[in-house]
Amino acid sequence: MNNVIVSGLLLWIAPGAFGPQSALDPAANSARIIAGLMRDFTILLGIIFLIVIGVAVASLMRRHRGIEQEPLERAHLPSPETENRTGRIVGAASVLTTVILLALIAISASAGKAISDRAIPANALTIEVTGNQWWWYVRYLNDDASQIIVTANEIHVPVGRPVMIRGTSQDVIHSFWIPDLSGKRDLIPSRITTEWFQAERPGRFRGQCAEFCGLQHAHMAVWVVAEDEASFEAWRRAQLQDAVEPATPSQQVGQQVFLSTACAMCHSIRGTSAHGQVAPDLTHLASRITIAAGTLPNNRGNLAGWISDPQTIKPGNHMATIPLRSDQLQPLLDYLEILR
Amino acid sequence: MSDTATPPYGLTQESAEADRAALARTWANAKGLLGWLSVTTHQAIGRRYIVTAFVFLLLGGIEALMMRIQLAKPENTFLAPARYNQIFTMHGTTMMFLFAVPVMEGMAVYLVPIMVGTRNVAFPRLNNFGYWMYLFGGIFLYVMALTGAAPDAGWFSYVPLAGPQFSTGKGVDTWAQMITFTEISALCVAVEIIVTVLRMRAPGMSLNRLPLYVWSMLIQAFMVVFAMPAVMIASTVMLLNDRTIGTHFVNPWEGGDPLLYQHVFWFFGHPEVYIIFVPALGFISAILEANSRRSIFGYSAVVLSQVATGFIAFGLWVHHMFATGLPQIGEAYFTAASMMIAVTSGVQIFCWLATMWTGRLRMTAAIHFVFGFIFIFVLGGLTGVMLSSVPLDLQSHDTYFVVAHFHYVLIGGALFPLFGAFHHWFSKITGRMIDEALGKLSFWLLFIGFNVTFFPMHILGLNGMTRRIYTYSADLGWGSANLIATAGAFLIALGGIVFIVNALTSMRGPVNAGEDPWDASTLEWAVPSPPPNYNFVYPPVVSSLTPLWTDPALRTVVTGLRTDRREVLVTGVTEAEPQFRYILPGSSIWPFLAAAGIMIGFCGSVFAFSWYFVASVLGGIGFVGWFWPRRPVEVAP
Amino acid sequence: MTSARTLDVSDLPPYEISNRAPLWWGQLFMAIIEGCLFCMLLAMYFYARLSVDVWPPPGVPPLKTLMPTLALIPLILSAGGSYIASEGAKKANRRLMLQGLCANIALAAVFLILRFIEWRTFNFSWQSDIHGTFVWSILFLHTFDVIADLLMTAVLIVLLAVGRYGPKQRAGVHVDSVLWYFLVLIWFPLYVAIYWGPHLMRAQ
Amino acid sequence: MIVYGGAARESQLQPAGIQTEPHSSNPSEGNAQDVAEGQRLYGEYNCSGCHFNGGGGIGPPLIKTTWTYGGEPENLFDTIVKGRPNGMPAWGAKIPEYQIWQIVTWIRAMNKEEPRSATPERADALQQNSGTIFSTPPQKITP
Repeated sequence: MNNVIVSGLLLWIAPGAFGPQSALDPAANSARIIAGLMRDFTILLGIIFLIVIGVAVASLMRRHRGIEQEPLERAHLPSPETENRTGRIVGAASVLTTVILLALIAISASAGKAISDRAIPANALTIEVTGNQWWWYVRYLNDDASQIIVTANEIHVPVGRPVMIRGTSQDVIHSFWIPDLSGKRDLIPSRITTEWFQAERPGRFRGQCAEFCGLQHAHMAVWVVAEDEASFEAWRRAQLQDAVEPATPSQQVGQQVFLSTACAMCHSIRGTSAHGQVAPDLTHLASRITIAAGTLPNNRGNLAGWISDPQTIKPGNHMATIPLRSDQLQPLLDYLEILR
Repeated sequence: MSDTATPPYGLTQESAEADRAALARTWANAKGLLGWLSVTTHQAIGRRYIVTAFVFLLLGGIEALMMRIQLAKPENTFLAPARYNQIFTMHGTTMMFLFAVPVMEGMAVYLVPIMVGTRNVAFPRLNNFGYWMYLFGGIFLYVMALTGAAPDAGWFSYVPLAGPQFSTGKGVDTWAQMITFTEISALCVAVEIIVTVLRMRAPGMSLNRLPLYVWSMLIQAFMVVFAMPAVMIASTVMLLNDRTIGTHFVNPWEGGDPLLYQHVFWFFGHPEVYIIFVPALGFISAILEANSRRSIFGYSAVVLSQVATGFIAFGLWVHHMFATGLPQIGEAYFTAASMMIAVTSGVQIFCWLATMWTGRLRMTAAIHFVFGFIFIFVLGGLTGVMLSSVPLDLQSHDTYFVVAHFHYVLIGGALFPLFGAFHHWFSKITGRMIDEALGKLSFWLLFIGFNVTFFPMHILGLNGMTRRIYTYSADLGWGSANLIATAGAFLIALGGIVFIVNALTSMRGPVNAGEDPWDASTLEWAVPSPPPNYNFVYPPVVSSLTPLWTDPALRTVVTGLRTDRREVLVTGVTEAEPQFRYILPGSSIWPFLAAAGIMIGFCGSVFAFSWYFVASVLGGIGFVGWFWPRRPVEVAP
Repeated sequence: MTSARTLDVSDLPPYEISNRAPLWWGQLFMAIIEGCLFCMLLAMYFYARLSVDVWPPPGVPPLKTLMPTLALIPLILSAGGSYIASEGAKKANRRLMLQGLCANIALAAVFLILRFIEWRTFNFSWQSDIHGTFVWSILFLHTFDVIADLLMTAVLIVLLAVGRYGPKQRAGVHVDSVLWYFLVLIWFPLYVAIYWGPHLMRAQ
Repeated sequence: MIVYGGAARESQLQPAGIQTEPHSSNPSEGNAQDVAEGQRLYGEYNCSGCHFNGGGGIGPPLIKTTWTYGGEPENLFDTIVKGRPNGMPAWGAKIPEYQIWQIVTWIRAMNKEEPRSATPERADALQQNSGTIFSTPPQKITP
């Protein structure tokens, strides 16, 4: 109910439907608390704004209503009574402002405590996110090494279970931010920063890098899929498997093209000899919603366009342009499409 | 009515006329190009600061329009990513370092000496040197930018992106060295303003009779003195040395820390925005006092609030870094400090509202801009209170909500008062009245254009649009709001053009503004418009807070200052009792030569560290020539 | 002609060489600006020191304290020379001014020589690591300020020797002491931090 | 003209075949962007795995004056494309040509043969560390 008020308040100005990436449409506890706080702040400060503007406009209009004001020409000061009365009003207004601000500090601190790092529950699912220049390296940490999942640019979280994001960066400062789920946290090369949230309803939520990180800062998105426990478990078990073996001859040629050209230099597909760590892990590429860090939806056409000329889609990104003949590209696409 | 028409009591007409002729000769600027380069009168240098800063405002505005065109629709290809990053960095750097601070200094260099009743700033040649350093800095940035070395890491250039490994080429070095130029000029003006206001006031102008605008400039000058060294370290000692001689201030793998750069930069960064904002408070006080026919309500409350703003401004820089995961207790303190500074602004707004309520307002163009200030700045201040709360900042940091906030407080808080000041003091600076109708038209264009541009950005920010992205995909729903913002940006540009046309056409009229068209209260309205180089034939003796209202004829004046050399009166700090006379130097080419020498060295130091020694040697020669004694050396008492 | 209406200041002196002179205030604020610079450097030094476990980093022995401690003596004495010069400036006594300034420049030169000798014993450069960066930056900036001030003092000596000086140049001699006192005073916290810091902080 | 493979050799058999186009010029010469890309690729393609940061280890050092197979850009390009005996693999099929030129430019920058304005003064990496440029930085856990 309350975020309808928030959106109502703000939306009548610019009628934009909530995109998949909006802080006004919370889907997790952190974002919900912050949206509520935003509603309280907006209402309270909006009232103050209207009062101040009302007084300002009234004093401008008062001049026209011809009220006989006190003669100012000689003393340039109103009568002492007016001064004292105005003094009391200004004093009261200042004290009221201070009280309101102290109240705002209090509710802000209480909301902050609820979502702060110290409130991270012990049984949180820990995900390590490492920012690279213009893509996200995601690793699901687990005490049992065989359960560790390595993926990129897409995170699946179970609804109802707390999730902790441990972030760092490999090169410059990035900032991990999913508006629907929680506030942003900078990823800084020499530090590990943490934040947490607990999804409250399933859905697909888009997030974007929020700290300027170079040429393709605009195309560094991450998708978070919140789903119920069962489907999350299914997804997790699928991610643990190695890559599917190529069945048809075209897929086998595709795998050979992948391993013999520059693809294997940077990317890794578990189950094959490609183990490059400097680019996203492609073992389950076909299961992802988007490719190139949220730039293009994941379908064959986009994959072909992206592989043949990445510089046109994301100018300046670090993927090499490899001259592939069509008899190499089609089999490669066939092979990449089976990597569920 | 003042010192031109009837000579002060007891002095004959002829002696006043003789003194004026002698003063005109002594204070005349040297002729020719050499004379133009070596001028040291504060009116000429003040005008140059304002005109140069206005040119940079137009350049920044063009860059803003290019950004808005690129963001008008999703997946737009007007600007490539590399070009867009350069444009938004140049926009931010130009507006903050090359327009906002210098124009406030220019107005101060022009107005403060007249308002405190003296003839020039304390160190005239340092004033000349400061202007040239500022001009050379601006030219250096734009020449390097147009020849391919434009900075592209943002106006605060966070490391490691701006570091040696991830920002190739000379762009970020240019940005770092340009800051050295503009901050040296800011420090020069700040020291001059402090010494002028504290040591060279008219007799009788004790501290509680100082005009509110002069109080604002004094507080701003102190903030500049304490804030600028921090950016000197952040830009030159840390970033430039890291990039050119391989020090490890911010290299995370060698013990350095990127957050150290952020702390040092924002320790300067937040006082910087108050350095831009506090002079605007002075403009508002001056305009309101003249046009509401009464002295500002709560003089001491306004002054104490501005002093408090000056102090608290140094205590809240970490609210720029809430998202970096700092310890909780630190964030709580900075939330409280960031909110408390709203109290000081609130008190001043209440005092101005009380002045407007109990005064009799004249609806001049300047008052329109004051109303625009109140509307836009209060809204920006309230979003600032929202941003100072840690949870809200985590959702809106580095998004278009923040872009909307700081444009509201910077354009609303500094540009609108500045345009109000242009309309208020245009008659004083040029001697001609600016057209009021065109002034009000430019106000309404700017006001409506501003709100149409920047209010939708609040919604865009909350809908997830992050800062500094050169494009966005269509399915995110940001297209319509961005189109509205681009339309508003062109409306602002139109308002700017109307103001320029208004200023230029008004310049062509006859010089008939007279000394005091607004019947205002402070001393700058007691000198002819445009004021001669020596301002007062006989500096006034002040007996009240509003000298021209309580003693219009300024009957008590100071006599005895020699007219055959440039002399001013040095007075006490608190009660301004005359202490001794002080001889000011005339025109001198040496500050220009020193500035040129240092410029050559600093531009070279971007390419090789050894050029700092060239800067030291050439600058040293310039300074030695600067204070080398002229004949006659001995001063007749 | 009633004097109440006009305030005649023609009998006031045309200059004053004391701490009431505007030039003195200008030099004071120059010292405040430099002070902010060095205090910020000091704060950064401690920030870096507390964010690293081992200080100075392995492979770099803590700086030897003998040479800088010796160098303190000429530095403090040079402040004395500067004081004599400023007193001489007030009394317009050329000989006293020349003696003070020459003592100042000589002792400061001794201080610098001791520092350059010490620099040769450093086995790290500003490119080696964070410790080297800070030590070299602080030392270089302080040395650059000291040399700049010495050059100004040298020019004043030349003016006094040539005899081409007036009240403005005497004021120059007087205010020059402000910046020198500052350079001497600011060196103490820097000295303690750089040379004694590693020993003191290792104690915990 | 430097005689290719100037060292005295008994047989005419050139390792890895005769160099075909000896004088193709380096398109990335003096380009700061390409030097930075070359530095990144030098680490990502694990050249530092054998040559370390130019000092040599498993592979020969790359900061030197006497080059066995010639130190000119085209010689370096040819060495990388065709590989050399005793362990240098042939990267011709594995790395696109424009990236090989970038790596060649970085090697020349390590030897101070690129203009100073194009060469970054230092890398964001441990100075003494001879490992890959992307060694994970020392982690400081804040909470």
